[in-house]
Amino acid sequence: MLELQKLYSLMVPSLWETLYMVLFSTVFACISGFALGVVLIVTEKDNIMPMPRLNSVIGFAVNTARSLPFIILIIAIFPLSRLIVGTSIGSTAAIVPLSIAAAPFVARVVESSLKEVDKGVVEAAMACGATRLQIISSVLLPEALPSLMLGVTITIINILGYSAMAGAIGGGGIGDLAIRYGYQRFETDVLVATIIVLIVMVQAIQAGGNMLSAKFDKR
Amino acid sequence: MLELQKLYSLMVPSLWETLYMVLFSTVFACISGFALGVVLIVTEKDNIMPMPRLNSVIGFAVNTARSLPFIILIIAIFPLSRLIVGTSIGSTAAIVPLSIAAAPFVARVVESSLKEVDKGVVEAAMACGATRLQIISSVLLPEALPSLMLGVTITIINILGYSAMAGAIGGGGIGDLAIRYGYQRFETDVLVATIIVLIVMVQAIQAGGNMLSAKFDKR
Amino acid sequence: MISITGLSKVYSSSEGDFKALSDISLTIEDGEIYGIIGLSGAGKSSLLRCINMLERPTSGSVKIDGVDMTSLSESQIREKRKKIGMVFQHFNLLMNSTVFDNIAFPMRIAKKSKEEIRERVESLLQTVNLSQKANSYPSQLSGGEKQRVGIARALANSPDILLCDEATSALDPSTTDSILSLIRDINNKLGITVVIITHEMDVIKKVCTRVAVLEKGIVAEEKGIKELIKAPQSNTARRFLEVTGDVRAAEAV
Amino acid sequence: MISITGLSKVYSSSEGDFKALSDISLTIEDGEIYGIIGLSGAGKSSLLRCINMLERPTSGSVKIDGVDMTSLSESQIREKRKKIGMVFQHFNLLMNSTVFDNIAFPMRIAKKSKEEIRERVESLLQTVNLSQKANSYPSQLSGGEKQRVGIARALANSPDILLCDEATSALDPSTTDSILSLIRDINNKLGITVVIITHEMDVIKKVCTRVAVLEKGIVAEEKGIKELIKAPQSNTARRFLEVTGDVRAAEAV
Amino acid sequence: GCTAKGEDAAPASQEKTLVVGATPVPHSEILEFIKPQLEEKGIKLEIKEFNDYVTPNLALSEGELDANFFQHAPYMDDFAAKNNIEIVSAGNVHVEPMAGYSKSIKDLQALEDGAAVAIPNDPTNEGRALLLLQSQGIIELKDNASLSQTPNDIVKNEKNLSFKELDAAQLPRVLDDVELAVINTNYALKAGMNPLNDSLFIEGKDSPYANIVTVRDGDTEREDIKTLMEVLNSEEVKKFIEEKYEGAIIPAF
Ligand SMILES: Nc1ncnc2c1ncn2[C@@H]1O[C@H](COP(=O)(O)OP(=O)(O)OP(=O)(O)O)[C@@H](O)[C@H]1O
Ligand SMILES: Nc1ncnc2c1ncn2[C@@H]1O[C@H](COP(=O)(O)OP(=O)(O)OP(=O)(O)O)[C@@H](O)[C@H]1O
Ligand SMILES: [Mg+2]
Ligand SMILES: [Mg+2]
Repeated sequence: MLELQKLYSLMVPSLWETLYMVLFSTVFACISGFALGVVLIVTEKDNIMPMPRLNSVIGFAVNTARSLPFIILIIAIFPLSRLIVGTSIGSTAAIVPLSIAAAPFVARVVESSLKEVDKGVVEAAMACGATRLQIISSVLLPEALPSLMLGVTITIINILGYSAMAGAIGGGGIGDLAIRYGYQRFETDVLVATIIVLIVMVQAIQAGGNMLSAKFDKR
Repeated sequence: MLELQKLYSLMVPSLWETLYMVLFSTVFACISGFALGVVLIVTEKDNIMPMPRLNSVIGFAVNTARSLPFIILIIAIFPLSRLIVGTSIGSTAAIVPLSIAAAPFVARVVESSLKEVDKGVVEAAMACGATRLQIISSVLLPEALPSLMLGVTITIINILGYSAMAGAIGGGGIGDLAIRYGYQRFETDVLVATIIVLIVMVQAIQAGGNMLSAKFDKR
Repeated sequence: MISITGLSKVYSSSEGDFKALSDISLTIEDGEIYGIIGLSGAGKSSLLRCINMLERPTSGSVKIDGVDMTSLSESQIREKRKKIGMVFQHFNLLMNSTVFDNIAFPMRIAKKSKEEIRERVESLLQTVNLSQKANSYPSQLSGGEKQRVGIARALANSPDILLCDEATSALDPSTTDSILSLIRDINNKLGITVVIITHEMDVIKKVCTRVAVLEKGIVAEEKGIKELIKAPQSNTARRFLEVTGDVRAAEAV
Repeated sequence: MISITGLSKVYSSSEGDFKALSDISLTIEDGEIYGIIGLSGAGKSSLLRCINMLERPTSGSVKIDGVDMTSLSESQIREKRKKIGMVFQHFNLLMNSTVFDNIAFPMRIAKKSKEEIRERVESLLQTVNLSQKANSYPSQLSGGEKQRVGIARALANSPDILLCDEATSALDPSTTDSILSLIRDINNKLGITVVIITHEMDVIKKVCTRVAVLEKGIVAEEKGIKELIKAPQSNTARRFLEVTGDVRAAEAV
Repeated sequence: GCTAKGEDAAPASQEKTLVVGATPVPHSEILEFIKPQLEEKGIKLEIKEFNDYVTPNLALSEGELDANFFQHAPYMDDFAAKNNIEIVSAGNVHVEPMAGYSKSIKDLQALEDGAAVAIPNDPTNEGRALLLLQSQGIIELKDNASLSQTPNDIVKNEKNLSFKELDAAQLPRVLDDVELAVINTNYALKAGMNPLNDSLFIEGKDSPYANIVTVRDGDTEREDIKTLMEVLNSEEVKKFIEEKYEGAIIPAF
């Protein structure tokens, strides 16, 4: 009884922390990642807005952000976190490095999805006089939607995985609980409980992603 | 002068460790991830080999492997590492958890790439009497090749990122060097040097991936 | 012999069912060149795709040489398909393979020897007049060139049955003519059975022995080409002939 | 008026350059229905695509109403394109959008009002006989149905110029006929200029005022349709007419 | 790999290899320092750096390591009990006294109500930090000795301090974000702080947390281990520690 109560009191706040971190990081990572990914695609040579210089610069920035080990990224952006959320520790502060780590990943996923869009359809839009923005918003994104959904799913699960490392700056969360109690303190009940919760979460995210992707896939 | 020498003596072995871990992990992760991803696709309902039960089981296994925080995965597969490589510490041992962590990721990336292959082409192969294996090897994989290349690129960079955590079992490598010297020992020169090396590596991997992908893209 | 009995095909989607074919019965004799005509959306492609089981009939049976295709196992169907060539309305070429490799594809599937493949593909390339483009990729081809690759691919394995879904619609009359001659030739020499969907009455008149007219998923009429031209019964057939000037509008009403 | 002067188009690839069009000069008057014929691979699609700059000419100029398209900025080209409808040989429909949304696409791009879009799309759906399929997705359509969606889309913005790349090749003669009547109608009523690529001499004979015959990237001849039928000069034209029976083989040699 | 590398050194070679796992600072630095001395005594020291407090113990008990050097005795005892493995201390090396630091206050009494206090989040340090805080009289814990306690085990927290459990190496970096941080000496030193001058409070020299060399039960009498301990407990090492760590890390032999 007591054990269960303790488990409960550990799990519930951690669960909220995880949901909080993952949700916001996903939103921010997707917003910036989509923007970067779209720019990476359209500024390619032979694409609708060839700007090879800008393309290289953004590609470089994206690569650089992906180069840093997460823990190093965390300390590298301490000043940024303080600027944005006023502190460099806690769940809210963890959202900053999580978003920054995931955004370039999203960018690459978006880039690879958009590349799959049939060039003929883009041409049809160009032949109608569509602007580049219209091509992006009315052709590239909707046509790549099923693939983008899967990409976002992969991203969310990645962020969930990374969020376990948010413990380093006191972000908490289920993954951190698993590491600190289950792994480091050998509390097997906590370990098992957290892992079950994580599996359920990943399973739900993947199932949701697959479902949405299939729903929007009309090919 | 002495500083440079020290830097050099730290960097060179780490670089080799990283190359060693990333190379082998990528190979193993890709082999198993491709297999899993292909099975995930072809056993889907409405696909060339509908087996919804197997699909769920593999989907579940893949999700489970992705649920575990990396450090917990490392411990969970200690016995496996020992069985396979005879030890549970060091760079070689790190290849086991790295491969296992990356394989399900590869599986999802492969799944999403193969989904983009035009169904008409698959039909054309079916109409020739192609077996499922032939469809996979002669249609799905070659047609998705450019997209798979980009996926593998994303994977390699991910593995490189994860390899920084190999320090937990004494795996070493550049990322671990960054953490141990840059982060834990506060040695800024090592930190900067490792990060430059990491950026160069990521940049090279991405450039190579983009090039190969473009080269095989004949659409 | 291909005999289709009581075949229907229903497409189900979230918006409801759509009955594309209902209760089709047809017999296509060995060595025939059989035409299928009908308005757009009548169900021609669906019917053709039911013959090699690319589309599973909702009910009814398709017998090829007496064997009911609907009752075969996957691997038995595969064996049958190796002897059925198919030209697709939308070409369905491998975009990342060259013209050569696209044509070689069915032979590679059937594990033919390298040497045999090279020879056969080269001769087919000549036949469809694409030797120059052997190393091009589909994206570098014109529409008609793609279609010719599709035709060559369908012929690669020297099939017993050739299913053509508007195989000449993207071709100019002169190329069409040479493709039709080719089909008639192999039909004469090797006795292969050909089923052709087409919108061009010229094609029907030139090569077909018999014609089925589809109307909204049913067979409106089926007869020898000469009888059809002489006395079209269905509205569709009359309209087809009228448009091409074989029947005068006055007669058709 | 569309005037093409000294236009050539070279496709470069790793295997070398391919000259698809060389030194083409043509003038298409306002309100004309202009046909382009030629063998498969002659360069018809390339030429058509050069008119609205989907393909940048390697050299030469394309003037529309006196404005040289090759000298315009991206945004100026966009404005011009809003008044140029195009039917693609391969349809190029949005696979994840319904028939309705595909047809509405150019109007949404041109920021027409919701109400206007709905009305226009519904009337176009009726015109191409696809009202039943408004909510279907392209993958649920037959070949001809897809092509009709492409035609409706090209007409959506009431263009001044209509470019048709084998717009009727996937259609049965009767549907073709109704589409051609439609084109002739809007041509009569609104004076729009139409450029049609086709393999079907019937189509040429029915609607075209003038015809250009392409042969391996050059204009072999260009004249009024009646003169062409009466006295074809080029080999290609003769073969086209011969195949359809307008010229007897004997004459053609 | 059941036998440790140190044991199966062939008689042919005089040199023995001793594999010792260690965390980076100061443990691995100290080991690095004694490498040449061990070499003289015929022992080749191989240092495996770990970033973790669990794997080195597991690796030791599995025979992958001959010894490890990263923990203090209370943690080892707790670990051994929980994991049912038999590892023992081969002797003390040094003490790393923990201390409390602040940028905003000069005196612990000035700690505000609800202030944020950062402590390490790993089990070797977290309980220890809390016990240190208890000894300063600002909190009370459930247990006066248990190292495995966390902020959840605080029974009295009059100032309503909010505890931030962070990675030990983060602590010096977040002093701007918290009122008080309890930091391991090694990290404080590396971050340029002097535990003796800059801290608000520091563990006494009688701390039970001397860092030990850990070996498998029964290996304490092994010749090479004995040599290792001899060298580690030598005057040179004492001098090295005192000089390098400026009194913040104290030799415990
Ligand atoms: N992207 C490209 N790269 C290389 N060659 C090309 C490319 N696009 C077209 N071609 C070649 O240019 C020639 C003309 O092509 P085009 O599509 O204009 O022919 P077409 O007259 O429309 O033929 P069809 O009637 O078969 O559609 C063809 O030989 C084709 O192979
Ligand atoms: N997957 C599908 N889901 C729903 N309806 C479909 C599907 N495939 C085809 N149909 C419908 O079935 C009908 C018959 O299609 P089919 O492709 O057989 O026509 P067709 O005779 O080949 O026409 P066309 O000459 O235009 O190619 C059409 O009305 C089409 O909309
Ligand atoms: Mg069809
Ligand atoms: Mg063309």
